[in-house]
Amino acid sequence: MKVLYFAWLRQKVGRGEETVEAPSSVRTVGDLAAWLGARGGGYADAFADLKRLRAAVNQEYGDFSVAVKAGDEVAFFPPVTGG
Amino acid sequence: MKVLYFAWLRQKVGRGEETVEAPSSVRTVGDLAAWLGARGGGYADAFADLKRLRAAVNQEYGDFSVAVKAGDEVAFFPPVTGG
Amino acid sequence: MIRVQSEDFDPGVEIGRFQREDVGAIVSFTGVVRGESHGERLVSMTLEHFPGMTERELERIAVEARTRWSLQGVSVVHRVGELRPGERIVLVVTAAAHRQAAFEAAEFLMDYLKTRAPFWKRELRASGEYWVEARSSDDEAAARWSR
Amino acid sequence: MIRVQSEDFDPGVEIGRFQREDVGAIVSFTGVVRGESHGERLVSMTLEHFPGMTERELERIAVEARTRWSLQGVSVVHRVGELRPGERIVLVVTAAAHRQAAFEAAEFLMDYLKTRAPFWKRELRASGEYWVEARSSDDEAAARWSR
Repeated sequence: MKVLYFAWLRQKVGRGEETVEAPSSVRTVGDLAAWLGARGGGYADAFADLKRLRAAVNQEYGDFSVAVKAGDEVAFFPPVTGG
Repeated sequence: MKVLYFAWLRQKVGRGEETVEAPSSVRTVGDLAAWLGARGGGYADAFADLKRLRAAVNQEYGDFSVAVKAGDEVAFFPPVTGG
Repeated sequence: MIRVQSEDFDPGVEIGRFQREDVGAIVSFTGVVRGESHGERLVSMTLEHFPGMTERELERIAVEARTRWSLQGVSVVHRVGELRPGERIVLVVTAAAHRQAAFEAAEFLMDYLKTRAPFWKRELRASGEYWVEARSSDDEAAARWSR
Repeated sequence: MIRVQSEDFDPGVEIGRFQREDVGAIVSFTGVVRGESHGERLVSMTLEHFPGMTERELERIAVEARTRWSLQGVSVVHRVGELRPGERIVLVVTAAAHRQAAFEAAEFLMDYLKTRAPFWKRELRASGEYWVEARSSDDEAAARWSR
């Protein structure tokens, strides 16, 4: 699946997007966040506090219990601050 | 004193302003309205229903109990409809 | 800045006056003459006012807004004379550090202007000339600010 | 009309699009970059967004406003990229037959935009770079519309 990072998550992870092959145990947004955080380094830093993060699956906001599957586009970002 | 008329009052009275010498019995805006209405014709028509009128003395809104004296400028008009 | 004039005005220019680094939020209200009234075609609308008192009342309304909200600027422009459907009739612009003050003050200014500023509208419709009647909904809108 | 762009916009032009005979009231909100943040001089502000999702969310917010109020038009323009103090950042314009709908819809659009549209602000201040934190007051402002 495709993973996107915005704002300080993008800076910590060091990239804006990537394609990942998640194991079959990654069934939700929360599973994906935990799996990415386990990579350590910038990922561990970016995903250290999930309460500070928001997510969107295929450009729809979703909480961390939302299911993800191969082919989905999952975005992680901090709470929005436009306007 | 100077009397001003606006909107349909002006049309009914037939003029926008005039200087009047009111008798000493005219002590309030209401007295003045009654005295003007007693002139008959367009004045009677303009002052027929005081509930439909508003007044200002020296460019300050005032109800019909407000005192008037020689030298004052008294305006009569319908409720405002700007904006 | 308060202006009563027969000439048209440019909302963009008036908004632009407040575009400064200490202003975060600018709200404008532009009133336009509608082409229909009481189910009839409106030919034109003529605005009469009370010169002198109009400006005083508008100034007073603007001062009242500035005492109620923290504002960086207030503009009110109101046209008088004969206007056609689609023409601009009134403009209120408020500038503040934050959006809530700018929004609330603009609504307040319009509500108070409608019930306090000595303007009178006469409509020329297909069936004749009519003075516009004051609306109780405008009084109610203004009354909510004194709660 | 929804636009996300790096170029500046002209509030007067956007307001002018809605100046029609069926529109009585046009409300605009213009957001401007302020020159101070957290007591420090702001050097610049950079806006990042989520291309595609941003437009979808803004469209959704506009549709929601049109279902809640009787509107003749809605425009939202939001800039992205690097902006300096005093520059315009966001514009919302609403057009309606009557002023209350136009005012309320414009406030609603701003409140929802602040909490739903995927934009992120990074400030360059004298002491360094900072991502702007979401404000609970914005969440509260948005929440009042679901009461």
